[in-house]
Amino acid sequence: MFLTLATQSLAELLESAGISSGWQYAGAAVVHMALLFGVFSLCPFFFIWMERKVAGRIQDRLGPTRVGGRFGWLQSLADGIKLIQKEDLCPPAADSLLFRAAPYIVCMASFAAFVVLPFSDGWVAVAADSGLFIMLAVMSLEVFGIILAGYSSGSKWSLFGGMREAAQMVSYEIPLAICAVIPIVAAGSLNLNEIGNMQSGGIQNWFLFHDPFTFIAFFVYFIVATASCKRAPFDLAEAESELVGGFHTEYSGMRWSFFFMGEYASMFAVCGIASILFLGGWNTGIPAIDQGLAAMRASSGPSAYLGGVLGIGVFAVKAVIGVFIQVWLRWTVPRIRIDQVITVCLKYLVPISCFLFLGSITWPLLLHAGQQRTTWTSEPLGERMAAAIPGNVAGRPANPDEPAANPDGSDESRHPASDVPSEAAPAGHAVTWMKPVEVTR
Amino acid sequence: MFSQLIQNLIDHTVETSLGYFQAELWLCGTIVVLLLARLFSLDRLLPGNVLALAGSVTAVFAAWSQLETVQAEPGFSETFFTGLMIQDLFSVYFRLFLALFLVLTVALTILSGIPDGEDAPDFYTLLLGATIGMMIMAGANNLLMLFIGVEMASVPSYAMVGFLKGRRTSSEAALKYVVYGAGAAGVMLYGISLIAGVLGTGDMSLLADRIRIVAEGGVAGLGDAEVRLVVLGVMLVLVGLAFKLSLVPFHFWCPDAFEGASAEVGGFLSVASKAGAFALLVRFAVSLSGPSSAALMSAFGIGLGVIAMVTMTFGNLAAYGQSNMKRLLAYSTIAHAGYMLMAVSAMLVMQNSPQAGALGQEINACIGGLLYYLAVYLFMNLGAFAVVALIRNYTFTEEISSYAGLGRQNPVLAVCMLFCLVSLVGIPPFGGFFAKLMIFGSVYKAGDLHWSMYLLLAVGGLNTVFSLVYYLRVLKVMFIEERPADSRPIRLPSLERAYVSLLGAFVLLLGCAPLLADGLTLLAGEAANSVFSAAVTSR
Amino acid sequence: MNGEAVFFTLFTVSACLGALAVVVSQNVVRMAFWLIICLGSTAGLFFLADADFVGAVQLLIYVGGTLVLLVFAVMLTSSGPYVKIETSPGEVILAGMIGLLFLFMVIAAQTGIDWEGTGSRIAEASEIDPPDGTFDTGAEGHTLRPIGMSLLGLRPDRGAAASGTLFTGYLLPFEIVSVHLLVVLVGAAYLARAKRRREA
Amino acid sequence: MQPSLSGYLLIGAVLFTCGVVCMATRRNAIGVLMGVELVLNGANVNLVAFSRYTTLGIDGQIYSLFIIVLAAAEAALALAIALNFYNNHLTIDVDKASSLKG
Repeated sequence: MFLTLATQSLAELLESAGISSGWQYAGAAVVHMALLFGVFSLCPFFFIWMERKVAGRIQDRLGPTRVGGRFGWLQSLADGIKLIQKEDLCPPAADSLLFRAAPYIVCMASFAAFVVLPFSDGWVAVAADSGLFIMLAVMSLEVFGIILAGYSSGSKWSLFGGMREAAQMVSYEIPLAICAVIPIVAAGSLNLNEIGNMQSGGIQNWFLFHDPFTFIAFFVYFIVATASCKRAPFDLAEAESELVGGFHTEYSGMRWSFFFMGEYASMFAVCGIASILFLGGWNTGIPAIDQGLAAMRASSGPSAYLGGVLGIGVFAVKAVIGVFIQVWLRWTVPRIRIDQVITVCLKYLVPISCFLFLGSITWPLLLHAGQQRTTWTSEPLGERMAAAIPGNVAGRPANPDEPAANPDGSDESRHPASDVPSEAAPAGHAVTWMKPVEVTR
Repeated sequence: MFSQLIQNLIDHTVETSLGYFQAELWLCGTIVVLLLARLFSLDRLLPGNVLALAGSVTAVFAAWSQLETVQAEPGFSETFFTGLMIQDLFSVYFRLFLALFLVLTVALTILSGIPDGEDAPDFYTLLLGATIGMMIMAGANNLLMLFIGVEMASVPSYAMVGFLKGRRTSSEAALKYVVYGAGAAGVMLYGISLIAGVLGTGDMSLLADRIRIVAEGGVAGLGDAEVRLVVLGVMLVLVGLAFKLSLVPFHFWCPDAFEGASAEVGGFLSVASKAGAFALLVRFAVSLSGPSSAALMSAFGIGLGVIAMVTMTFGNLAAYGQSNMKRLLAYSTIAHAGYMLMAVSAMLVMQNSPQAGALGQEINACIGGLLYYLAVYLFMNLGAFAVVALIRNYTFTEEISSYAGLGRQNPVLAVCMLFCLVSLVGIPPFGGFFAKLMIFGSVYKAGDLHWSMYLLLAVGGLNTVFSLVYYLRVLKVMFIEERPADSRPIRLPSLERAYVSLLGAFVLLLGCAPLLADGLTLLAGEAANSVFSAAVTSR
Repeated sequence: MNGEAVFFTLFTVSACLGALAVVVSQNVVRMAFWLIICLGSTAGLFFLADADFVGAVQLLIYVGGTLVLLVFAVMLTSSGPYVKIETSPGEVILAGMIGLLFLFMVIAAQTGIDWEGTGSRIAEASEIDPPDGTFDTGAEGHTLRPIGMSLLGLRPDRGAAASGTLFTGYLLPFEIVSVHLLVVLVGAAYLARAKRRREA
Repeated sequence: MQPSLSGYLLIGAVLFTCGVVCMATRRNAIGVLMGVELVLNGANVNLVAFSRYTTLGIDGQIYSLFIIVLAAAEAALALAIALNFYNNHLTIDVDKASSLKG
């Protein structure tokens, strides 16, 4: 979670202890991988507790009240301990290798997506240039685990559940990707960190309010994201009334809970994307506070650290509100039929998102024709972006004679799990224009 | 940067490239209109076949106008779409050839009614899509476009072979075709990756030059590790092309695919995909030939000659035992691919010999002969397949035995079939004879340079004689045997009669009408010239 | 031994083992599973080679799309619960030997190549930037914008000379592939659907 | 093992060979298609490696992007055909496809 910042400091620490370069980053990466995994294994515990509490309140009950105090804080932990103790069953009809592997695939796909998700300005494990795209790509792997789980269980319920689920997730990936691309049209970058920073300076700069199309796109995105997490009212794969447990009918114990950890993690991931793409990410939306936080992050020492943590707080609140709404929907909206699920996607959501996409492309053109500007938010985004990219407009060398060779070469090892800046690429170099904004730390 | 982008788009893409790409664009537009017409339920008003016919006729006109402009400037050769494609008489010739063939195929499908009104948009979408791919194959100047062209031509063809989806044979043919085809494409792609990687470019006009640079001392030999890898890559690409050309030993899909597919699709595949693949083979071979790679390419030429010998011998021998007409024509297609490959082989041997400078005219004549052969092959092979398709509509079978007594009952069909088959054998005065003569002549000239070309010529001659046997067997059934009394009479409407007589007439006229034949020869010669001029200027 | 090497080794081993397991496996679904492992590790290799966009596309389209389709097809066409493939041992040995021979041939062809020398010779002769030149794919793996530009027909990676001559841009394949996809989609939809009855 | 061009090419060669062997030995049409995917992936590994280490530059990455898309299209059609074959024959064993012979 604090990877970039902490990896670097930890690496420095290890280096001072006399560990060779390379290993220090590997060590730091492993430690933080463990941290990330630990944090997000706890995340589902919180969400499950929230789900039960919200469900209870909506159904006019109290929900868990005993374990761990008045609000049942530790109910999920108790559940977890119970699940670990359960026998790990593999039905004789199942294909044991695939049956055992499937939950791990689901879990890994959901967690791996967090590698490129920034939690605060610069607090990201890998500041990938195509972060959003990588995130969607990695999350799309989840469907495999589900198909394999359904198929390898050797049970009809599981098979049907898996097939339904696969059809649903693959279909909903299309509008999900299109809706996620709509704010990208305005931002001009797929780098999630860059996108988050662009929305600083007031709520009017959030992409939600960028133009009418992004506004609608947010709601479409949220619906689609709910469906792609196979949450009610789209949870056909595990429709108890029809399919017993769907693809996880045959699972028990820890393996069963892996599916749920994956589900809650991907709920948080899609809501995190929504928060960065539409809701300003780690920006509060109040200019004064935002500027203060940005100044804190720009400073050094503990106050920069604190600024980052506060950014995480803002970001997490937005994402958790998203998850809360998904929970809320689950307990208030009845489940729809499988054919309706697919119809809603292919006949309504895909055309709507395509229309929004087209609209968001034509919007700046229209605005430019009418008002000589490309956004109606305070400062034209394009200019802010141009300023953020060193040498993009002004820095592009006019003379082609500028020395072309880069003496340091590209073979400088680049650590995959941490964003170690390469020593190459001196400032003002001919290629700097095409590098996106350096992640500020 | 951005303004430069826009400027490039306007200057090069819109003003030049799109003009050169007109015929393909019309076909793309037709596809979209076809699908839109069905979407908005206008297909009663605008039936798919009419739209497809209109689109392909427009493409013919577009290609024709290009032909006139390009012909006005001898040696014209220009790359477009930032060097991905090349516009010269060679590519325009193929574009016109394919567009014309598309019109004829669409007309045939309208007459024989193989896609019903409901499936027509699907069928014509696939047909047009495949044709666009073949046109790209003919004009490719980049290894990526080469691969895209091959894929665009093959993948819709797989679907077309399986178009009669309720039939067991059809789906089986499609499965075999797609499985082998996908494998061949993959192998070809691996070869492309090796070539592009070692030579550091995908631009085909740079390949020969890059081989010179990469090779130690400027002469490419197998002792060089780099050259070895390039040669491996070239061989893998040739595997893919050999598959498209149904050369032995990559021919096994061909009879099955042709038997399972409807005759119309068979005719289309046997001519069009072969034409596209030959265009690509010639371009690829020419792009690799240069002073430094002469010895290697000459060896390649001889290797292709050996493959040609095996291919035509195998095709003719296997055709002998066939009882199904489509299968027989499929083996005949294999044999003809062998004949046509002779021209490429002779071209490579001559072009890469030390006397290449003095042989310019002869090298030209090889490719000119190939182009002429393809043009004649279009009419004779399509004619044969058209007759098969039309007879099938009455007898519901494609067995040769069911053709008994056709000569008396329906002389127009039978005479057209006679023309086509005799021309396929290569008997004067039909077009096939002159086409074969031109190719054999080129191979004879190449014989001065390497003895194996004489052998190739001898094998080609023997095969021609042998092929007479099985073609005549069909004619014997048609003209000498009695028609069984209980069989269904075949009475063609006048439009269909006109169609087959047109094809038959062309087969005859391309052989014995000097005006037409000479015009085509001249055009083929010029087109052949342009493919070399492009290679020379870029060097 | 640094982090990159660790990951490279890891992905190499899993890609190769995955590929071998695909060949050896006797069960179609397990083959698909091993293929996922293999292609996923290949995507990891792409990330290591600073081609993050290609890696992401590989994950999204290949693993998340094509392979899902394959598994679907396995499910729709399997008659028993798990489709077993019977291969006779002789066949396996023969195929293995031919495969080893082939592998040896491919490897033999590419050993002994002086890649740097070749690259610099090409660069020198054709006046383009040398392999380690201005377009530094290694620089943080930022290949997204150059790829986008190249698709539109502008080549920032060709650096200094970009102002004058035209370098290969990929607008045409980008557009023509979309036509191809449309055609193939129509074809696949036709083959997969039942014959429609037109309502009178 | 340091990443290097020959390392990548070796992986490409292994994938390619496995794919070819898979295509040659499988009876199941879908198994053959998986072999094809392996072959295509071998080519992709090569191209990406060349794009990283040689003058091919970003062209290699673009090639591999197009290849991935074309492979997806091909697989979609191939599977539609396989499905169609299954509907007619109730098997997808390539060897049992034997009504066409000669």
